[in-house]
Amino acid sequence: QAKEQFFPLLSYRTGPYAPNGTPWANGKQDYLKMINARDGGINGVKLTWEECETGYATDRGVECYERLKGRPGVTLFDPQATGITFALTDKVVNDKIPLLTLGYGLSVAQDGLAFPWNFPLMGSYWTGADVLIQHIMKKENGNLKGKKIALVYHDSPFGKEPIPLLQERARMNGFELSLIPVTAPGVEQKAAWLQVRQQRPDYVLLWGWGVMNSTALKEAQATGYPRDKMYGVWWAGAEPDVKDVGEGAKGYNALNLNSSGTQPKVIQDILKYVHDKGQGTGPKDEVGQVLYTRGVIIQALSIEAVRRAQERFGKGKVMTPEQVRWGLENLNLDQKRLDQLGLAGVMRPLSTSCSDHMGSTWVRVQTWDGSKWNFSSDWYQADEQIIKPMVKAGAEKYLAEKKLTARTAAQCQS
Amino acid sequence: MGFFLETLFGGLMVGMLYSLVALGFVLIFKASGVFNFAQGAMVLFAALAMARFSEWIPAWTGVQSKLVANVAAFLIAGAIMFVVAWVVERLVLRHLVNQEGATLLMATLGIAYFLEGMGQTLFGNSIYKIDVGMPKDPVMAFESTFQGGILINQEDLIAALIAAALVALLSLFFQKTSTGRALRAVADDHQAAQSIGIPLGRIWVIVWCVAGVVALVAGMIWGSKLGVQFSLSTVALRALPVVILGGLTSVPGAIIGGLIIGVGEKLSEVYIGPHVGGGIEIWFAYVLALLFLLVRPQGLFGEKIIDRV
Amino acid sequence: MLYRENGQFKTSYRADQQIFPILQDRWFMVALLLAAFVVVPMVASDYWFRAILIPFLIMALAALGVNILVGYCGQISLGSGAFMAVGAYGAYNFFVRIADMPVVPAILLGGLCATVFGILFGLPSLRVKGLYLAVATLAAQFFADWMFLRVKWFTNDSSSGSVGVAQLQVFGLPIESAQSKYWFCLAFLTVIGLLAKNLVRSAIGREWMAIRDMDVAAAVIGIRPMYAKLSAFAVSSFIVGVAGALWGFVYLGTWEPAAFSVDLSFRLLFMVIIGGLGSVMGAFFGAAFIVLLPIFLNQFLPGLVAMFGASINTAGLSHAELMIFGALIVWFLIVEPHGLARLWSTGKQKLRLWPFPH
Amino acid sequence: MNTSNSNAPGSPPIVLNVNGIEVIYNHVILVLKGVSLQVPEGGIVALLGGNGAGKTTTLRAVSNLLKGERGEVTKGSIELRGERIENLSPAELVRRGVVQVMEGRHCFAHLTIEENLLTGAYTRASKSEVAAGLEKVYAYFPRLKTRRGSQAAYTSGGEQQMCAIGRALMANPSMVLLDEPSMGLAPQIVEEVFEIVKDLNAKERVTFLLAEQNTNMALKYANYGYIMESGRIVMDGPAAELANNEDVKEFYLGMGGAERKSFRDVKSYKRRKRWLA
Amino acid sequence: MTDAALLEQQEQAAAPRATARRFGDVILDVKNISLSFGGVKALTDISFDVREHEIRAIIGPNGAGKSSMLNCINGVYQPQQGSIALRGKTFRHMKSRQVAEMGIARTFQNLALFKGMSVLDNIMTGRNLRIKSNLLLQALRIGPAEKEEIRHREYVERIIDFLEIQPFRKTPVGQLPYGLQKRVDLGRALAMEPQVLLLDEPMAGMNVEEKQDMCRFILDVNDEFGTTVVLIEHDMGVVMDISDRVVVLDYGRKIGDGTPDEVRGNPEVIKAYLGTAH
Ligand SMILES: Nc1ncnc2c1ncn2[C@@H]1O[C@H](COP(=O)(O)OP(=O)(O)OP(=O)(O)O)[C@@H](O)[C@H]1O
Ligand SMILES: Nc1ncnc2c1ncn2[C@@H]1O[C@H](COP(=O)(O)OP(=O)(O)OP(=O)(O)O)[C@@H](O)[C@H]1O
Ligand SMILES: [Mg+2]
Ligand SMILES: [Mg+2]
Repeated sequence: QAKEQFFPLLSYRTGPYAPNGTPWANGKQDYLKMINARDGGINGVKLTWEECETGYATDRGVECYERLKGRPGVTLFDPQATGITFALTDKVVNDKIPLLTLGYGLSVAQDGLAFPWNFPLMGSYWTGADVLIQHIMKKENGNLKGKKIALVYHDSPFGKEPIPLLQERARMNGFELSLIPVTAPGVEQKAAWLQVRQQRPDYVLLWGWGVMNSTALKEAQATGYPRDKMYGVWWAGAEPDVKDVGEGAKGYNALNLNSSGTQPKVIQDILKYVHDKGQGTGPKDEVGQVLYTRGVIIQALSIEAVRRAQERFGKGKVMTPEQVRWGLENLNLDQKRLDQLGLAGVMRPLSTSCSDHMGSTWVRVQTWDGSKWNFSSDWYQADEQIIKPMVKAGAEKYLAEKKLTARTAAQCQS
Repeated sequence: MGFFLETLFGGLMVGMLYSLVALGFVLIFKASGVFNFAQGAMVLFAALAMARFSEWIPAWTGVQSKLVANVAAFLIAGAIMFVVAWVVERLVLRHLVNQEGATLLMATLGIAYFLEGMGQTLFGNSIYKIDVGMPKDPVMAFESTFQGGILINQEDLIAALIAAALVALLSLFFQKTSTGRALRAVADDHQAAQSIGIPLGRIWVIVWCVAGVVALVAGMIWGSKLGVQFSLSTVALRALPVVILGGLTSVPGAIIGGLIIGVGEKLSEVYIGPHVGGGIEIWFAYVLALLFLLVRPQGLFGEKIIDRV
Repeated sequence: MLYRENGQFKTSYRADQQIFPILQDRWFMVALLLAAFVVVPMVASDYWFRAILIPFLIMALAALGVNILVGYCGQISLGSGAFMAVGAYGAYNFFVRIADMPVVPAILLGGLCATVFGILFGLPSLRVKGLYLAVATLAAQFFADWMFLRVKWFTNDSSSGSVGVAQLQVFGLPIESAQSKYWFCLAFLTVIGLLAKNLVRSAIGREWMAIRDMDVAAAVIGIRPMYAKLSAFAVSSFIVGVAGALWGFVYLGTWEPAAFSVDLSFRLLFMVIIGGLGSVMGAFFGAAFIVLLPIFLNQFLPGLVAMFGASINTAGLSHAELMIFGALIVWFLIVEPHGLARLWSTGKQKLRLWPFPH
Repeated sequence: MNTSNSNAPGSPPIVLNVNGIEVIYNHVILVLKGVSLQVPEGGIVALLGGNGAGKTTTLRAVSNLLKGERGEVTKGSIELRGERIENLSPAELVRRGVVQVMEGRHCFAHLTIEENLLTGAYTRASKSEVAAGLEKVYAYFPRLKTRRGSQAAYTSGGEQQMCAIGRALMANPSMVLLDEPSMGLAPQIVEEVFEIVKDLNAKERVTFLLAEQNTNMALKYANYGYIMESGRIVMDGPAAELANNEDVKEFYLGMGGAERKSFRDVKSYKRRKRWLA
Repeated sequence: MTDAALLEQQEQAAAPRATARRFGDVILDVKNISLSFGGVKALTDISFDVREHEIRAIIGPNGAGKSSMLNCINGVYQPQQGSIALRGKTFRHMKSRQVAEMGIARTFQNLALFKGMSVLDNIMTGRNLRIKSNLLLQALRIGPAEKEEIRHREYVERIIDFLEIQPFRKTPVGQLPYGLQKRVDLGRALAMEPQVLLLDEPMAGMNVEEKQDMCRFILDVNDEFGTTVVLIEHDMGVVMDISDRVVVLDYGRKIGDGTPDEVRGNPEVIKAYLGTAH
């Protein structure tokens, strides 16, 4: 049997979220192609993959999962959608397949003991929200007392996820939080922005995805809300969100887990080994965009996990999902390793453990200047003091509800 | 007070934009008794065509004038909608003469799927821009009258005017021409209409074509507001309460319905929403429409539903 | 010549009133049930169970419920997704809030919650008709969407609004393996399907159909429109609610309100129409068409395209899938406007005449 | 029956020639089993027969309205003035002067009576002719004039029947297919309708093919009659001859022997005569 | 009366019998009914009565208000003025269901059959008022529910036999020719075992032979069960032959009331309706 590590790629290139889903999916695929072309796989294990269109719909996602999970050499799943993540969270426990949800999914899944198969690497909505408040606090010289912050959010679990943390922060820092939901997919937001106008918040946090983001920016413009007081989550800070607003979005800020642009070596390699050979998945000018690069790091981390697993279970072998999980739980990407991978400047170091499935919470703020994104802050990390207890409480509730028990640290060395 | 008026005004403007989409539904229903599920897809399809051609034309011809590009794109998109209408009649409607409403509704759904797939295949599935030069920044009005003034969105205002003009034109068409009468006859009874020599095929092409052009205008305006991409087709869902509130068969009803729904929706969200956690506008719109229906089951201006033995 | 009712004389009305009066049909049905309960579990793969058969069974059940309301009683509803959601969240609340609540009663109680919700939103049908009613039922849909996102109590205070159940057991047997889930759903479908079939061929079913076809005349022969419509809403939403609970409990495991979005409502309506309004069989055909066809196309198209030496990316594929799906809907409607079930019975009728053309 | 008589000297030319058609509904239900009939120019031909004999189906086949009922002509041919018309659209046929008055009225429910009539003139361009046509119809059916403004659905059954007939006349047809025109009309109006038929036939040389249950009336006004039974023509002949045929008398005119029997005195059923065809 | 006894009676009804007219009391008393729609006066101050066991015809030109009269009795229309008394009980507003429960059935002029249902089911709906088993029993279809169903089926089969529509038992009524649909409509009304049967042009679209059957049938029902019949019909032959008394309406007014012979001689009636003396 051929030595092939199989990567199921759940993606959506149609439907309301296609403009954002497409570059993301392209980045993932291009990275796989690049590794095969440049390195010949992982220690000689060829990488294969198959894309499955979910259209962001839960049931289609489950079907894709069921179809692809049994493939020989299957590695892990990255469902690219919060709803699908929820549905798969239960299933992966039985099937023993890791679920990688970089920057999305359940915030409580950070607890690797309670959620042995979920990997919200690099950050959850709680860490993101925390960092945004830290950033705003810095702008306000450390004092948010009496300030008003509005959360304009996609009315779905994705959008609601940060609320508990923000409420906690509001209590701690003394700002007033107002919640303004936007019905999915977010094409009509006049009421939301009328409320913004009525309440005149000092800052607006934007928790949107897909068409909701650009519409929010346009409505902000139409209601005259200053864009530089708006802060988006990292799913509201990519090119498709601002491109057709153009000048109107100037000054708008958003978090970013990764850099963008074509300078990083990994991007250069992709251009060289994939696009220049005419094998690019999408158009060339999209390479290095925010979501594209996010796709690249997701894939890079998955492959690192496989490589790490091979170090323990045998180089040049095809890893089972369980072995991959071990790899994911023992990632140790220091700056040196990042440099080797060509990820220098794209992301910060990250190391995971059996109990910590997030690895790091490094994130930066970027600002749109009318034609491109520029970083406008240093790297932040979320405040453990706040997040830890929340994760713990949430995980316990989850386990109780599902009548499950957490792993102990001893069970980790599978 | 100023804010209330602003909300009211905002609601009116949005309502007009809903009307524009609602109008497409009304047209086809009134003229053929078909509830056209594909209206949303047609809006998307037309907007995609317009957006892409306004991008391609300068690239192909080298003419850089935005006006030329937009006008040409509009015309081409209009022509494409005509072709769509023709094909729909040829391949679908013609074979479903005299079938029940549910069957026809389902057929339009098939058309919707087809158009969605086709549109994205031909024109791509990213976000595209329609820039017809609508002013984006708001103006402040009545600053002296109210504290803080009223913010008026010029883009909305222009869009609302276009919608109003279109509706007026179509009302006239239905009321005054003999084709308008024939259309209503077709809606009542396909077979009887055929039996007295009304050429169903031609009628359907005309109606779908007009609905296509209405979809194009709606797509252009919504597209320039939102950007053109798949979600545009979901605007149809927001327009449905408008259609039933105004009455499925009434062109002016679409406007009045739009205004009522627009205002009701925005006022409820802004004034009631915060007390119940927000996000109520969409179901509120439907409930509002439902309340009207309880009083008038055929909508405000719809033709009375006849059941007689 | 094989498919004939010749020589099969009914000597009693009881015999004539069987669900399948023709002997061959009865045998066919027995074979089908046997296949479904015994043969399929032996041969189907895990993927088939989890991704195809289970969703098919649950959707068929939901479509059956919708068909009672739309197909039999003529009340077009676009709120079925909401009824499913109420069933799912209702069952969830019974399941997690009451200690040691067994699964089956929880699911049935979920169905009852949906019944109450259904009756409530069925009230407008006493005044509003046809497409107007259809759009009005969307109010139920959007309201339920909002309710389960906003009212924390329903989601047991989950921060994101998503809920889930795990470790289901029936009589001590775990429902974890694909087979057991399949049997579980199949059992529900068979029992409810049979009950529903009985209902629609009984007096109450005739009342529904009478209201659907001509409500004034129905009133004149003594049928109470209110009772008929609301009972249709009740029965329909019960079945749909049970299907919703199964969808949540068995298929998804963990879900959010978006799993029961307006999209699902539309899809259910399509299943019913394409399968055949007013036909129990139609619900099955419709569910098969709408659930299976996209999956089939998705897997079949790349191969087909490759045969012509071209390649197609997933975006192109799913667009092509949409187009083919749309075209097939239209094509089937043209061939038989009354749905696949009618196509089936016309086919049988032809078979009866075979080998003579008429 | 033979078709060659169209050229026989003295007899008027054949306008409509239906030649051995078979009609199938829904791909399986065979309803017409080879029906042939001729309608001469300027004639009034009656199509008689019991319920379900296939009269309506025959008329639909001619006017090409079968498609909407999911029926189709599978065999035989239909010629209008020597030209095959099976594939013409109903609208095209109307333009050639063939209009059908459908059984069961089929008025446009939401349109007023007057609008109903005006749509009938869809194929006519001249405004003044349409106005004249409207006046003519109102003259034939004064009752319609009084109800001109009300929606057709809210008029009585008879008024709707008049509306349907009037609507067809608005197209200025040269040939009318009348499906049970007398149904639901008061006796006085029935006679009027037949008088109108006769009148149009005599004055404007409009040809009529009418399906009727009211055999008495039909044979009184028609020149030729066909009798259908289960999808076949079982008897045909000049109207006067048919009216004197014993079988026809007994079964269609209700005259056992010579005298009309009281309905009260007919004592038994289940003795329906079926022609073996 | 038990069902079995009823069936027996029906059985006998198949054989023609000598008519024995025995009118009873007034069963239906229509008093000063006025009904208008917007400007249209459909009925103006109409009064007449129907006696038990008689065949009462209503005639009049098109649009005279005959169908509207039935609709008022039936509770489909609510007259603005007047009242209707049924067996002495006076109603201002009738509910359709109430009327049905009191044993009034009717047929419709414009065919109001349940198009999507088979002939059998259509007629079975007529028995719905008498079905006792509840929803749950019907779903399970055990014991009593099934027995009940079969009992009603048997009754309906008699009607089907009478109307000679056996071959179409399972055909959807929408596919039947017009004349047969009329018969099904009658069958549905009969299935209610009504005491008063309102027939709105039951013989439209039938030829003489079929009309004869229909008459025979109406007469039999009338004889055997003592069912009172109110009949609207345009065929004067039928009306004159089988009805006991005739009401004549014209433009919503009553212009004549009496035995067929009286009405036939009434000059106003001749002028408004008959045209020539029949
Ligand atoms: N749409 C249809 N689908 C299937 N069968 C049909 C359809 N229309 C008519 N038929 C069948 O065709 C046969 C002839 O019907 P048709 O309506 O032509 O009779 P008819 O002579 O006009 O009768 P009537 O005098 O009662 O109107 C009947 O047996 C009927 O059941
Ligand atoms: N619902 C209604 N709305 C408006 N007008 C109506 C309505 N029902 C009946 N009418 C009018 O009332 C008058 C009487 O109608 P009706 O149907 O009772 O007549 P009819 O005597 O049965 O005539 P026909 O013999 O033609 O059936 C008609 O002019 C009719 O247009
Ligand atoms: Mg007929
Ligand atoms: Mg009448």
